[in-house]
Amino acid sequence: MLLDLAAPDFPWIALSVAIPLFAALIAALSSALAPVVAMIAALLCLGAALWTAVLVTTHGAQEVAVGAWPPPLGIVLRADGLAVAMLITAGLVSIAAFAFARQAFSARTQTPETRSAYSFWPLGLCVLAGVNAAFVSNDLFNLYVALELTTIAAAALVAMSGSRAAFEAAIRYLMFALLGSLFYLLGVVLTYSTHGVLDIRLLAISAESGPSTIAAAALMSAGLMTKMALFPLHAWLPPAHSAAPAPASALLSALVVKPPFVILLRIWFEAMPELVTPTLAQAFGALGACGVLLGSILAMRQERLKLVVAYSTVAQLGYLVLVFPLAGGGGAQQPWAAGAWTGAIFLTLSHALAKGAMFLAAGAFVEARGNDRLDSLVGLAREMPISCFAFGLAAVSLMGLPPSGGFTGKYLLLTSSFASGQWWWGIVLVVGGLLSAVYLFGPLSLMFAREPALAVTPVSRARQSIALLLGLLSILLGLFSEAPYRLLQVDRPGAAAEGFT
Amino acid sequence: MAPAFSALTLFDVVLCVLIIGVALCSSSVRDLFAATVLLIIYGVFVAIAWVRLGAVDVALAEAAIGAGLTGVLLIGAVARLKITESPAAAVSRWQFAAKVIPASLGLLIASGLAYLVLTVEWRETLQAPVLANLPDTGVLNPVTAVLLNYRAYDTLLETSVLFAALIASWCTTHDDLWGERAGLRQHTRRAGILATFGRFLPPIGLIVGIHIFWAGADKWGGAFQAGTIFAAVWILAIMAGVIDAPNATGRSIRSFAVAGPMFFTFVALTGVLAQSFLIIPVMVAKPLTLAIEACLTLSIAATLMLLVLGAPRRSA
Amino acid sequence: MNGSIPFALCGAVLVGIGLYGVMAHDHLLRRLIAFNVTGSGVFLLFGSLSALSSGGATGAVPQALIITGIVVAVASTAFVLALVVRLKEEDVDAPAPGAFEGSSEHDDHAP
Amino acid sequence: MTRALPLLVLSTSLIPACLIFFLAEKSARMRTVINLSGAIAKLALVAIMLEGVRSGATYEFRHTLLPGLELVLRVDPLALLFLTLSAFLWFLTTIYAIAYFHNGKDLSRFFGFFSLCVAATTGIALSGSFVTFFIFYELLTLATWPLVIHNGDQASISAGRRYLVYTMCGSALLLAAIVWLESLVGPIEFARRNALAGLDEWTLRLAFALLVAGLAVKAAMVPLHGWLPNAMVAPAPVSALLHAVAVVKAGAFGIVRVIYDVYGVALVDGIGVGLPLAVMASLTIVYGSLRALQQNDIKRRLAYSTVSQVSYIVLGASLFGPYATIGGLAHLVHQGLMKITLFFCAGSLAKQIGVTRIDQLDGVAHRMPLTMSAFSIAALGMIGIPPIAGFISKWYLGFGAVQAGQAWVLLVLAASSLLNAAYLLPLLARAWLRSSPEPTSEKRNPESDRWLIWPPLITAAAALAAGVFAGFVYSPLSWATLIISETYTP
Repeated sequence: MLLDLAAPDFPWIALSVAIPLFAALIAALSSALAPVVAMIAALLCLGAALWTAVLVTTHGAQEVAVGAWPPPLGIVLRADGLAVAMLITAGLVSIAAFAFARQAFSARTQTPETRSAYSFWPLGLCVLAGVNAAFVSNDLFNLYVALELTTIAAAALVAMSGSRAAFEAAIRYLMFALLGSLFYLLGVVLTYSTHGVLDIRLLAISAESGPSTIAAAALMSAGLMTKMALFPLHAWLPPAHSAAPAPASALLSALVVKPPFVILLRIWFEAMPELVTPTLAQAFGALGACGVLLGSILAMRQERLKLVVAYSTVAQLGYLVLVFPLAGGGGAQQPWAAGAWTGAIFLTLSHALAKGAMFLAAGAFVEARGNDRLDSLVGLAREMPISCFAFGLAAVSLMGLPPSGGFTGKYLLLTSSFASGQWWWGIVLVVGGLLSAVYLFGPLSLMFAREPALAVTPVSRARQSIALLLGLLSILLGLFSEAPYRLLQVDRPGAAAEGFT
Repeated sequence: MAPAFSALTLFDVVLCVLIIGVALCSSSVRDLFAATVLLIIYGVFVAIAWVRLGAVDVALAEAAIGAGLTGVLLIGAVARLKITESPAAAVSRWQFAAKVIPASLGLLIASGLAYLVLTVEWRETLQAPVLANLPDTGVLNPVTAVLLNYRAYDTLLETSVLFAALIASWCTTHDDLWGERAGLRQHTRRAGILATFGRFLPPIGLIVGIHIFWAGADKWGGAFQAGTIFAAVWILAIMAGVIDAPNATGRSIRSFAVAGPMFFTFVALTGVLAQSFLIIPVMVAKPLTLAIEACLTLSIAATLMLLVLGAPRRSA
Repeated sequence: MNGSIPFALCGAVLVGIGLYGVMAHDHLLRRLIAFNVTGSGVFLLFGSLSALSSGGATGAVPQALIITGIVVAVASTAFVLALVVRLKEEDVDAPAPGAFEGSSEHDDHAP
Repeated sequence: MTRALPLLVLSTSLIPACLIFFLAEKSARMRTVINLSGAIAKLALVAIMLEGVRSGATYEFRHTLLPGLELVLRVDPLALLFLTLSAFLWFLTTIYAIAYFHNGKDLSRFFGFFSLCVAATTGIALSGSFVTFFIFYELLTLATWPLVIHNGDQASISAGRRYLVYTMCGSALLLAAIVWLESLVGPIEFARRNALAGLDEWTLRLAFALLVAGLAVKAAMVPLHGWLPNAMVAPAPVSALLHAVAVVKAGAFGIVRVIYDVYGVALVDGIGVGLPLAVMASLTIVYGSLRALQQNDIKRRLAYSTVSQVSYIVLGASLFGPYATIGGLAHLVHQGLMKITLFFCAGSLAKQIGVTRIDQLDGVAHRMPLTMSAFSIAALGMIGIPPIAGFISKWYLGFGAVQAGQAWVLLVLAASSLLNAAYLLPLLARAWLRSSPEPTSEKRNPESDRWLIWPPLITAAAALAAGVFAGFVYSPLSWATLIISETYTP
């Protein structure tokens, strides 16, 4: 047989990069075909990712040596549970974003072709290709290129609306991101020069912690923290994510900030777990906690919905790095291993789905009211119940209320924090949840208010339902969390269960 | 080790001092145009440093892209911004802190790196396998082998970065100018110097470019260096009025920009036939590599040219 | 003393100079220039460390990675410049006092 | 079947909820059909399970959330007590609400969340593990909030905000306590008693305090009751839901679960936290009644009355004597029947003749005799007049207190009954004995809508029956005895 699609070693994960890339190129050639091509590519990506999930859970982690050159000479793409889970999420969010974008960015409805209708699709597909590449790659330098691809396409999406604020936000985003890239690249350079390898797995074998390894890890982490907008390097995120058009915001907030976190996990948990000292882990946690508190407080003070949602991303990303102090914090009492690590990834996944839903719902509100000021939300619960429901479901997941993926993640992290006696991180988790309730129930209350009546431009039910489906998925992730849990355990790094010792 | 301190080492040290000096000047001079010119000079010096480090491919790339292309881009931007001096900032306590923190951070990182350079035992272990597998790659230049075979996936993503940057910079077009020709309309007198250059230089440039492209397989050079030279030729021809500036909505220019990565991706996808990805079979390694390089060169040339011209602008 | 040590040290110094510029300068173009200086400093460090350990010449893999890095850097530079020019045009169309210079000034000191 | 039944009974309200959300606003008939068929199906399933459980069957549904952490729906006698109450009252409240909101607005949304509330209550009743309980407890918060702010005016929204502030903070404490305990002993299931044995005493005490504080918010125990009187701005069916069917009951039920199934009576006694809880409950009983006296708004007075009455349940559970507990559990049902009657009637008064304040009540009984009859039965029951249900609860509570050696509780009960009489009897007196200030000749009979009349009449009759036929095997009292006999004679 020429193509054995069911073979456990069929390079599906390579396709999840190549397909959106190819689609981006086609979309750049023909803007008439672009929306269809983008949708097909995203569906194929999701299909490939789901099928890989099946393969990976039955046969274990999958590796593709690109060009049949094994590392250290070549680059290896690796599908472990974490990578596949992220690929599935990326597929889902991009399908939703592309479906929502069809109306606003369709060349068919706009002749002659317009700037945004042309450029949205190739850029969106480049983002998808870039994040997928970052999820599956196991090569530090290749990850750099993948991050750059994502960053440039993402910054262009920020600038897409063509307003002055959008250009400023995009420039600011790029300045931070490029600085982050430089730090990351410097770290990669030191790593290669010290160990002679770039492959994360090989690095794990050869890494002994000399001063250059420590410096490399620190520099790479600084770069990645900038790109994932971790406190205190978060200032670029809210203007950027709120300036973009809704489907682009969904891609940015749901996907673009995730690869840096995944790489951070891979570097510390897979490549250099022995470098993490308790002080370092607590320091990571402290940054995360500051991000949670500051992001939430700033989110409360915003008067525009998209800014609220964007600041909430800053807060939510803070939770993720709590994995560093909490990893391995479980006892014999817990029937699961690697609670904190799995919990952080659950939060990552559910944040992606929920934030995607929230930005798409916000996009629908903007279309209906013409702006995203909070006081324009009044009365929308009656006029646009579907979008409001989507926003509500996403809010439930972000607040970490049950049943939702956010709750599963928070429960696991919380258990680890109590089990390891680090109750202060537990307080951060609980208080963070309460703060998010404050800034998310505010907009929801306004939607239920009846006075004053405002003008509304109708938004089709089908398009509103897209956000609803994403929101529903973030809930279902918590209700049916066993399968995702099992997937994430495939080839989980040792440090995830044992902690850093 | 006194004997090692030869004339060449002295040259190296002087070169390094020059590089640092130019970098400092470029970073501190108030006049933006001067800063840009200094950056170009800096790039040339760095290219010489690369030659001294035995990295001719990088030297070419640094000269063509790092110095030449970046310089042209910056000069174009300075001209468009119509400001040559960054205004004198009001000195306040904040401003002071805003200088001290970066300065101490820069100093910390530089000295840390220097410390590491001098104390750590560095390792380069991949050169042997690169050379050992060279016969299977169909090319003789190990750098090209890495770029288009061992780590061709990097290059695939890198061409995608260029592509994304092109679409991204098109995205900065004014909505009402979409469909206009790229950049500002050039007004060149037919008998002017530029026009003359524009007629003479392109053929020479083409020949140089083709040579670098061809040499890339065996000695040094390659798609990126050659593509940059072609882009320069192209731009010159446009500035001289020999050919028209392209139009972002034009089908042919889009095809030019997309062809290389598309062919590359296509080749990569055929790898799935062998249950892998981006396989360059040994039998056809040389012709396939050359074909990929040719397509990439074309697209890189088109993309860089478009990036330099920038989005369509209003002629003020 | 190995022949490539001066270049490695030079790379380290360039990284420092560049990082200072990226963080300290107000004007976006100057930041971009500093950004390019940092980049080439990183590359120079990379190449000379490779040369340092393999005795004279930079290895093929670092060379290829550096070329990739140079191309990525120029792509980013081109995009940022396009944005900066466009932002300036916005100012020409609708001047907002001081908006251009201070556009990314306030919170950028953090890194 | 034993696996499917708990899930089925949950879906009888969950599925209608999901369907109703997607119904068009104008398809009122369809909405009614779905609502009522769900409610009737639920009653039928409950009847099957009542019979089954009495003859010793247990129904259990398990769904794995994480390895070792399961969503457990388990039908035991205590679960069924609460479930039966909520199923019965949901049916009546639905009928009442359909009539009450005739030609109202946003009804698909309203009934969707309404059914979701009941689904959450069902889940709380059936939950067999602590995490399951928490999941549904939070779902209840979320589903009730849109009902509280249903009117969409400023008062509703600020009441909703207050409700959220209280309940969210309560849930945060609850979650922290649950996770704390589970981090020490692994996931906790109610059926596996003695899970906590061997933990440090102070850990247990602190965790108990956190748990009770978290649950007491919904149970509206002083000083965490502040949200309840404000929430009376919501429409009458919502008040019925809050006060009788779902919310405050969920809190009280949770406290009972914690004492009996998480800690176990012996452990609670051992660490000495029962008495403080009983004192807190007693304070709430007296304080709630005193505040009720001061209110002029009918619904507000009834709200404070709830604050007071729900703590009977907690009081019963915290006294540890079998009789006191029986009294408390029976009161879970009795209070529900009586309080929902009062709110139904108050809603009808407000809707049909615009009476919301006590000083407007003069002669009302002559205009709406059926409504006021139901109201009077429930009010007398609240005071504890035999043979109405309230008397039975108080009797058992008092007897149990003496049996447990806590005779001071009798004083609390006596004071409370006096106060109950003081704040309820004047209402009855005004309604029946005074004459209406304006001529009573109305164009339209205010009791013309029978769907507003029947539900309170039925619940009042049920409250009466629960007292008169307390010896019958399916009476709340007998059922509470069954539950307790299982606990005390394992």
